[in-house]
Amino acid sequence: MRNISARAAMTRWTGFFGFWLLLIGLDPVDLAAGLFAAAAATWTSLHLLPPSGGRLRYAALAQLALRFGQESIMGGMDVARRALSVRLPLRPGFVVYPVRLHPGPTCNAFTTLTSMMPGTLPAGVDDHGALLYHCLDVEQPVAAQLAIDEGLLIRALGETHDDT
Amino acid sequence: MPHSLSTQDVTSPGGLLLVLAVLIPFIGVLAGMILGGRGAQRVAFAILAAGLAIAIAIADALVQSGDTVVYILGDWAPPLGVALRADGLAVIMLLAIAVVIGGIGVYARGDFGTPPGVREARAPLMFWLLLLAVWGSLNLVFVSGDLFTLYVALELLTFAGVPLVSLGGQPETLRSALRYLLYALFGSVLYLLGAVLLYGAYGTLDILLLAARVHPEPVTWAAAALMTVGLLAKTALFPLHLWLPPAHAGAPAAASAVLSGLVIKGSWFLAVRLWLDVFAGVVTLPSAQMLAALGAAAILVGNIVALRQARLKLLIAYSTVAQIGYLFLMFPLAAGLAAAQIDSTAAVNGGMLQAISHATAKAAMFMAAGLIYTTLGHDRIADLRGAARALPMTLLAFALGGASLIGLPPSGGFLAKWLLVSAAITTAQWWWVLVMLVGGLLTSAYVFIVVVRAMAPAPEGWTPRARVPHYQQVAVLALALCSFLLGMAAFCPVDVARIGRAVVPEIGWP
Amino acid sequence: MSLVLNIFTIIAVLAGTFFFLAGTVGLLRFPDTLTRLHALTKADNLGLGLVVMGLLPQAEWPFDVIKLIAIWLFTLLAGATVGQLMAQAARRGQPTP
Amino acid sequence: MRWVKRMTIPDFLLAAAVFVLVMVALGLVRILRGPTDADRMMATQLFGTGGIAALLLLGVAMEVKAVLDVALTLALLAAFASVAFVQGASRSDGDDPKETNSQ
Amino acid sequence: MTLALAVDISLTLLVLAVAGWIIAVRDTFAAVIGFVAYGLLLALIWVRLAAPDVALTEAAIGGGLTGALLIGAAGRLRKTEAATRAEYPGVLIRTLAAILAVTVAAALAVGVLALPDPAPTLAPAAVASLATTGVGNPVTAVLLAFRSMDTLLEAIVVLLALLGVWSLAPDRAWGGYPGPRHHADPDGILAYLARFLPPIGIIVGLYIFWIGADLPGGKFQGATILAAMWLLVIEAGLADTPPISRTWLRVLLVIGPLVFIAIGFAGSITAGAVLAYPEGYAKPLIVAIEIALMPTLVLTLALLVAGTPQRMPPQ
Amino acid sequence: MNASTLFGLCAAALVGVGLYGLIVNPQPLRKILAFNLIGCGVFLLFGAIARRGAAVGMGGDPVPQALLITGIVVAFSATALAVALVLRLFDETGSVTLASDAPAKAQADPPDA
Repeated sequence: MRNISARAAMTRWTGFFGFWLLLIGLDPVDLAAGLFAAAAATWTSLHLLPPSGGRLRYAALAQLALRFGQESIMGGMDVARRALSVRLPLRPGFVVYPVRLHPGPTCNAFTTLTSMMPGTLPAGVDDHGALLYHCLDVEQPVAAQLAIDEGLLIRALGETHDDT
Repeated sequence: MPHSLSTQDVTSPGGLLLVLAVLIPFIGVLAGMILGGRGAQRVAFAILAAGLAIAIAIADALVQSGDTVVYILGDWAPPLGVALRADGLAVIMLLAIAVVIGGIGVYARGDFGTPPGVREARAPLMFWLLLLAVWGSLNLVFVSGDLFTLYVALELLTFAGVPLVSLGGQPETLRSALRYLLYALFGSVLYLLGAVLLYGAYGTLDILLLAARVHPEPVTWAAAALMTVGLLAKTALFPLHLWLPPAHAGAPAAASAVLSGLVIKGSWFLAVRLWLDVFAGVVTLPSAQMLAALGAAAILVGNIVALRQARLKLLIAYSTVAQIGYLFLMFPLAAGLAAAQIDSTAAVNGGMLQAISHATAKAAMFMAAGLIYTTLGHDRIADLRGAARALPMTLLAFALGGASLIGLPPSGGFLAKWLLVSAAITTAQWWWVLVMLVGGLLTSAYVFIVVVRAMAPAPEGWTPRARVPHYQQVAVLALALCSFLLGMAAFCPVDVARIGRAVVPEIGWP
Repeated sequence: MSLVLNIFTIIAVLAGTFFFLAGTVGLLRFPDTLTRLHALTKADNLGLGLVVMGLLPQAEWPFDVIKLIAIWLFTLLAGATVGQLMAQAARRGQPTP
Repeated sequence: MRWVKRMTIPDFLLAAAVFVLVMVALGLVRILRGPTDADRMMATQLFGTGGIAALLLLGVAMEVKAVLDVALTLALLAAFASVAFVQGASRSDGDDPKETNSQ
Repeated sequence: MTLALAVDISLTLLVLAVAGWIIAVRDTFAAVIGFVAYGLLLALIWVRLAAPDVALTEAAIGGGLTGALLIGAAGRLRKTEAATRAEYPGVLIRTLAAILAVTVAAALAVGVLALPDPAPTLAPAAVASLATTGVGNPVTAVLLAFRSMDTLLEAIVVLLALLGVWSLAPDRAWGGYPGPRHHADPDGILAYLARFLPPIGIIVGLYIFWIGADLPGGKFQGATILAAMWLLVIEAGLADTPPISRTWLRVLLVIGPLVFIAIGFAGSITAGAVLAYPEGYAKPLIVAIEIALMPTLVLTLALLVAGTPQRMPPQ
Repeated sequence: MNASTLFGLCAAALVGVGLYGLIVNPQPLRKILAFNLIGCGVFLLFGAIARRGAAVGMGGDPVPQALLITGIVVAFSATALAVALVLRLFDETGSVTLASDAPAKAQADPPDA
């Protein structure tokens, strides 16, 4: 476990420091401040979001990012099409999606990603722990799309989950 | 050309004292926050002593040099930098406030000691911190030479004053505090608006530079009007006085003394500073008359309402409303004297004396009322029997303070009113004399009623609810005596108020 | 070269403004809170993304470009999470399955 | 292509900023009318995206580089106000009366 | 530059409309939301007025902290709406108020139009003296060199306001935790945001703070972002406010002004005047003051939003 | 009409609007909002004045800009204190009305610790 936190700390620190450099540049005086800033951010981050031990799979992550980009463009176009259409083609309603992920950051990441998808908006959890999605058009194959996204995310984050 | 207030604008010997006068109380606040509880109280007492010494040292530096004491902060001269300046008027206020705060501090030792067994209690800690904060802010108001620094000072004063109102924690005091805060914020935002306009028109916020640059034109008039109205709301001049009586009467006695005696003097002093120094060549005689007319209305309304009060603390609070009125009578009188090419210092001195004698007398009276409340368990005026027997010194203090409010010789109030009356007669503004006479009569009526009621013998078998410490009574009496003997200032060899000011300030009226 | 970049800027920004238009029309036309939330979180986010993309050629490489992209990502993250929070709040006022 | 040359890029960006602002204004009208608080809260969301877009367009057009930092700040803090709303809403609904004073 | 004018005019109209909405709308919550929009619009206007430092402050404080503070309060005061609406004044008072408001606005408008041309300005003076301070951002030079007294006093103002907020505590809760204890689903989306965003916010906040010496930015803006991130974590229930009796808290709250005052007085020995900096050391000292002010400001701003102490630690 | 004049006039109007709201609205939170409107109006006026003072290659006069930052922070503190007062008043009394019923009641029992 210690190994995991040390590795996570190192990764995150590098990430934050990199972000700092991208913001401010390479002036040596600024570097010193950046070391501190990245340390503070890492410390906070480790406290708020303890490392899970999952190992990122970059290929899947890239695939996910690609899909995410596509989907958000599709999402925007979808809304634009419906809003500008004369007939206002809306069949709004809720869809229940029985999520495989455990409640927690990964599941949240999933809902956050999917809130960019065309026509779906996560609106909480029902009494049985399944996710509720508000849809602009309940006749779209929403659940199937969501299942694809979930599978991708699980692969990308190397997350453990119930396959049953 | 408008007059110059001072011949110099470089740091003068002793200038560092001004910085100390402002920052030492705030250092006390910061240290008190860390130490907490009894530590805060000890810090407060150390600072009370140090602050008084600093005020005396500043007065000494002023009299020795015979000129304004100046400190250029950070070596950046105005207009880019900020200067602190203490002329005669400021030094008088610095000294007076140091004395009154000292008296209140001694009194408050009895009311705001941290109770045994606790490390820290809310009201005591807050009182000592806020007392120091009020002091630092007032000193800043007196010595700051920059309109924006003065804005910050006004806000400091507000943030220190509002919690004092609700120190007791009852719902009604919360409401009074909220109302006070809203008035005060309204006041400061108008003040800031005026300052902004002045910067836009003249490119500086420094009082001295502004005084040399302003000339009568619409922007200046608008700025003067906005700033004056804002300051009036903060000073609670009629008809913007509605927030004052419940706020001052609801607070604990020592807090009432701070609020009524001191806090309102800050915004008043700033109004005086603006009218005499910045807008001297801009404001017109009719506008000064209007200020005084509001003052006259305050005197009449405040006194009459005070007469009708059933509770002692409310009576004293309404009497503050009336006494604030006197503070504004000086404007047309000083103006009239100046217009007649006569030294207007007399009228200005009258106003300053009125401020100081009211500060001492009102602080003493509020604290006396506090002692009476502690002893009797109530402050119903109709039911004050036995108070004189139980608290002879305190009642004497109340009577002396009252005498100063009425204007009986040799009190400070007497000298103040005498200076104002003679100025009114010299300038043929007899109507203000009439107002002052009627005001004096009304004041004597309610002071008399309270004293007579309190002199009545207590019913058989009556015992005081609680004993009050001797030193509290002494502190109250000492402040009241200050006020009562302030009239002796007439024999002062140096006219301190005039130092650093031109001999005949040109309050030029068209 | 600069002409090509400028044309890219113009096209991308125009596309972005189109999505802002669509989002606003959606806000005005959609019948209830949740549907309007769709319009807000999706069309406007895409609009901002396109505007950012259009501004990239005008910005200084690398720092300003990175900042622009970071701004878009933050807004996306904030929009996506806040959108869900508001959807949950709005759902309390509506019948759910 | 002549109009591209006549109308400089800053001008075009300013025009786009005006357009986005007008869109934001129209949306604001709809949103502030309610009927629910959640509707109104969307105003912060609208500004989070539309306002930032207008800001960026303005900043690049005027060549004020600090605008990027302003936008960064806005992007971070727009979410913050919404969180206050969610917490406030759940409290005033009385979801958890113990919550305000759990001694 | 007619297009620029179009931007300005639409901003003006929009901000006026939102202001009118804030005053006129019946529902207080709606007015508060309007105020958040108003703050964001003002940030745009500050950019148009070439005041990016102010725009940053407005975006952080006007839209963010003030907005959150007011939204929270409006939510809690919902129940009092009807009662206070009954106190709405009659036509006479409304007319008088309208007359007063129009008069003041008209007087100000005349004042604005009558401002002298060319405008008096301290900009050349500030630029001429900028080199002595070593900092590159003239606004920072004004705040921490030319008029550092104001900044010192301002830090004390904020602290006094916090003391005022604390002084409202019920006696039994003195020394306790400010504000309510927030609860949220630890696996919910709010908690997710509060786990994810604050580290990034820390980087951005410190960045805004750090560049303040030479570019638009500075301690107030940076501190506001950090304070907001802390409040986010608190509101998501992942952390609690510290009890106000904690010594470390008190020390951090006063450390900024105390260091400021100490460096200020040291200046009277080393540089000949209080709040002056010895030659060549101006920039390091200014940065030192800013660093010391950071924790003070972050804590003060956040605790001002958190509110009055109202809970004691469980026995 | 340049930007500084336009926004200066806008500031004047904002002060007017805020002033009206401050007087007319009985709800304390609305008064706080109105105070903030006036405050922003004043700040905007100062900002317009700073813009007028643009010189030597600077966008504006830095002195007012610095003071504005101070002013915004001070206004925020004032708002926080006022909101805390309103909320405490609400906790204690269940109402936030500013009108005190009767002057006699207004003082309640003067507390002398």
